Amino acid sequence: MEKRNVYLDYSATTPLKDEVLEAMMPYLKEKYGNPSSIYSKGIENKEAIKTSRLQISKLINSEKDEIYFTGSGSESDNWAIFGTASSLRCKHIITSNIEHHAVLNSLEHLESQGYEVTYLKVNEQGLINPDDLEKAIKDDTILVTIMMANNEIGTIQPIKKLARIAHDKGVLFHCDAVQALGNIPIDVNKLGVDMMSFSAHKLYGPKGIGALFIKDGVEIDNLIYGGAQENGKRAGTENVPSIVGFGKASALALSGLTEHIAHCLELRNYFADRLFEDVFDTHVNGTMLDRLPGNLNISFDFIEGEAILMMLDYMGISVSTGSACSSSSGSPSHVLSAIGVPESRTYGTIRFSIGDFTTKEDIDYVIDAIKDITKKLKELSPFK
Amino acid sequence: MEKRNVYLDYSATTPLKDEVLEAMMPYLKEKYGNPSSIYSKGIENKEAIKTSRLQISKLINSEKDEIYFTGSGSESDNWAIFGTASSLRCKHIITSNIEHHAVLNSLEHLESQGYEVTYLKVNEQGLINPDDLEKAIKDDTILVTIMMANNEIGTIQPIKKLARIAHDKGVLFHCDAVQALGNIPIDVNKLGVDMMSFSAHKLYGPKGIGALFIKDGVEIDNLIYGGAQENGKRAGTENVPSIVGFGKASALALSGLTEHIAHCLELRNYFADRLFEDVFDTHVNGTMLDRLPGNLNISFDFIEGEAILMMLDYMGISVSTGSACSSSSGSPSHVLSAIGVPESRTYGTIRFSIGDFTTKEDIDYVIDAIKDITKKLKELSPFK
Amino acid sequence: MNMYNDTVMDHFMNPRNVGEMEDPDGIGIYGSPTCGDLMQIHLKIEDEVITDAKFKAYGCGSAIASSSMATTIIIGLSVEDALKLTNGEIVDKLEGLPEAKIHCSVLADMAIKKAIFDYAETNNKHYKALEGFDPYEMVQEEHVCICGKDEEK
Amino acid sequence: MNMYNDTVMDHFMNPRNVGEMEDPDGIGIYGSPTCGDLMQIHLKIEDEVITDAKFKAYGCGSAIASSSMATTIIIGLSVEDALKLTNGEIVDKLEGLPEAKIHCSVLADMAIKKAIFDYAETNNKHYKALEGFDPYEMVQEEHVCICGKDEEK
Ligand SMILES: Cc1ncc(COP(=O)(O)O)c(C=O)c1O
Ligand SMILES: Cc1ncc(COP(=O)(O)O)c(C=O)c1O
Repeated sequence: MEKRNVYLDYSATTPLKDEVLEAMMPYLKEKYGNPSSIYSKGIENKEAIKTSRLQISKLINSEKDEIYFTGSGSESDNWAIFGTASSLRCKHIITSNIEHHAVLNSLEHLESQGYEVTYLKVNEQGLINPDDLEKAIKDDTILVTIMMANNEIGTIQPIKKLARIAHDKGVLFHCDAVQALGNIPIDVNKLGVDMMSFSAHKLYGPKGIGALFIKDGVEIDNLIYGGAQENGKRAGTENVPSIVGFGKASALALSGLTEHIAHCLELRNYFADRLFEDVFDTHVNGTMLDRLPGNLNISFDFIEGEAILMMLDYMGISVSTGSACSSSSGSPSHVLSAIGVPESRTYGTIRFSIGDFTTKEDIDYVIDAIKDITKKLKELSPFK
Repeated sequence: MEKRNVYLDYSATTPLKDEVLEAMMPYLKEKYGNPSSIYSKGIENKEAIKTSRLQISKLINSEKDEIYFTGSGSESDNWAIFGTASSLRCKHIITSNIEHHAVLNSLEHLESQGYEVTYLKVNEQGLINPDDLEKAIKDDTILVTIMMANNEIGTIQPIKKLARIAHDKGVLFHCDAVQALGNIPIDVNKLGVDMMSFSAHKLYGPKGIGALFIKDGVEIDNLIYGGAQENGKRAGTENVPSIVGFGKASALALSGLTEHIAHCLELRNYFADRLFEDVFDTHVNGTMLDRLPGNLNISFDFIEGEAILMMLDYMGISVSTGSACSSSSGSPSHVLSAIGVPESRTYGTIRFSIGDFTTKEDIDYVIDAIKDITKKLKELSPFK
Repeated sequence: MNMYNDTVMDHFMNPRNVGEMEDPDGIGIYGSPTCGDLMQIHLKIEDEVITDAKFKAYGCGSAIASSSMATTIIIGLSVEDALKLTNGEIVDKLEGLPEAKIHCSVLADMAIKKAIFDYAETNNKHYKALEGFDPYEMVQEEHVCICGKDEEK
Repeated sequence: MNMYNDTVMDHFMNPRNVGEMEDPDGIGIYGSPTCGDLMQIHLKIEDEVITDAKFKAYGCGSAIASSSMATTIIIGLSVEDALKLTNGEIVDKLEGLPEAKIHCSVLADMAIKKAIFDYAETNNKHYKALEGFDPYEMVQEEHVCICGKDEEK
């Protein structure tokens, strides 16, 4: 078996598409003007930003001027939360127990400041029950923040229903759609969300550029104060090349969405079928129905995740351990715990995420590798 | 006279140096891994970030681990201010009246939350009197934030003295060195600052990447919570290509600093000499002594700045109007007001900023253009 | 790419009717240097028709261009028709101005009204369009001072 | 580039002395599946010398590599000398581990001590180095559970 480089960690980050880099290049070279400058070199860059805003807005069906660029998906999440919270001291916020840490740790900080936070539970499939949200809303609830697609298990929440429940009680609704953008259709109008977070590097765009959709009329405080960039709502000289790249990536995502979904679904399902046929003692985490097309989250019994990951890496294959354990906390994945995966099993969990450059040959190679590796690690394992 | 493209707005932003872009390219192409990933593709990017941190730390003589990457100079400023303020409610902060809006508007927000802010005045030369700081410090002062070099008039403050005064009274000292980095020597140890803000695009590095130096032992709250990046202090998938570019730009700045300063000083002084000889009714704003080597801020009597700027632009020349008037406020430059420039004159102010790619021929071309333009605009002017 | 379109740039770089007159029939000055722009207009009026107009302007590109354009529009118009000139019309003739610059065209419009007012006063004429027009009451503050300032960098 | 150096990778990919014994003289098990790692060691001891060692491990790369390395070190050592083995020594022999992984080498060290303790108990031996050693008292929690988890993305 010849060694192959197979990247199956598209949920962690994606390579830049050639067309995206191409679109960025002039802005990394001769078009270096500051977009706030009023001479030609500035104006042409201001126009480039406008174009990007338009491209992104088309992908989510918003108005162009409802898109605000940030430095990351995390910044977008923090902004939405702190920007809503800071104008109204010590109120109540609702979220889920499977959010990304950009949401959870922001809320934890607010709790330390006196805010109250309710964490909605998900079921074993990884889904929120809208009734739970209904019940959790109180008179002083100011924000509901629920992610669209989970980064570990890929499960997709019923955002439209949840947003409607929040709105019926006059509560703002924010949605972390960092994993969703470019992977499933998003229509902010139909969904009825007030704010939505995005990050370019999850859809074949550059790292270090994110966006927050803020519905026209929704007023939140700044996270970053200063110059008049982003309509005075987010200061800092604009990252023009990356903004242009984000726009191009969004345009490509929009025109290729059906194909992208079909491609990922086909390979993901092929992967799952072969895995369950050829490898024993595996379990899928999260529903297979409402799920990102490219995501597969698998627990292996009796063997440990990092060992699998490192052996796969040795064979040229890049995947994530499913357990998202930040070195500071030292605890196993809060997402896997939330859906009831036994702690011992969480350590044997791998997230495979498939993307546009994945091929059937890649999958075959990976399955063969997994067969070898699990055999080897089981021989090593003290469990019987 | 043949048309030439002359960029004299290096203080607004700089072009990427070829070597910087070259260093970034692999990270825009094949090296796209997420640095938080523990497989090879991730580890090599984590290493690249380490290298960059080291390169920057050498330029400012800090420890490598005292450098935290951010998304911009503005974010660094906001972080230093809000990160210090949030742990200690409604105290007193001292700054100057010529700071960048990233500082001023952050403080304005804190004022709206109940903080008290003292704005130290500068003299007509644009310099702070350290005695004024001494007098301003109160029992509940928690932070002094003073910029190193001003973005409009380029004047350089006596940071070492100011920091010592703050420390003698046990107050933290933050310094916005966005305009200074790469233009004058910086040694955070000798200066004795606790925090310092930087932005790569001011020293031939990429846009959308900044850094905050936080002295070991100084504890401030996060501005952006989430993943464990930047030692848990600034969440968000790292912008690897830009971080690498920032590092490379810092290495180049360090090795070329003496040359850079000599080059800018020579051309700046040549520019000033020719201007004062050939063009009447001009005034320099700010001291010519403690000043960024490439900065020249000139007020023209009887003619308006944007008209000068647009005519220069027409001739291929990029400069800024000196009056930094954000469209929201509508007021003339707070910096020029602070040094006592009469309001009517602030409107005729242009900032010329010289950099590594500026040549003597460029300056000659610009001087000739200014002669033509001022003549033309004076003919148009209703003032006698 | 430029902030201004070609027509604006043409009137800015090659302004028409620049200058002053020896014996103008009406003089209008509008704006203030502390606000960053000032516009002066001289009119020659014969038989209720504007036969000549000259301007001088201190201000941004769009202030200069709209003054230039305004003079070309009103030369040949009757005084009554000239009074009907709006800044919207000036902007249209210039084929548009950046949104933040629209108000700069008010300058030209106002200076012309003031010049006709001056003419009317000295010659004891009455124009319907000038009824209630008080040049000394015109609040400068409503003309926001953001002409031609770019942002902090 | 790899998180582990070549020596670690070699012991991880090609672990030495994997397995179990029919009749071990001492058995040591350390770790817990709910903590993400578990190490089992079997020892053959003749005339106070460790003549063979076999291990099985559930855990991250560095846990496996340090177990493998530890067995190669102790085979041939006297029991007294084997008891002197520290995890620092294992790490040194592996030519270093990433800082966050250092604690994973404790696993091997501890499992060996437990195996010798087991041998000592069944054979009524006493070793100075085992005085005060209580395998049931060893708090699992101090062995922080971060072996081999990468960060959230
Ligand atoms: C003195 C000063 N501080 C802060 C900033 C903000 O930097 P950035 O635009 O990278 O956010 C700038 C430049 O715009 C500056 O000149
Ligand atoms: C669901 C989710 N939210 C937020 C983020 C944060 O995005 P970024 O790393 O761009 O800050 C990520 C990815 O890391 C994510 O998967």
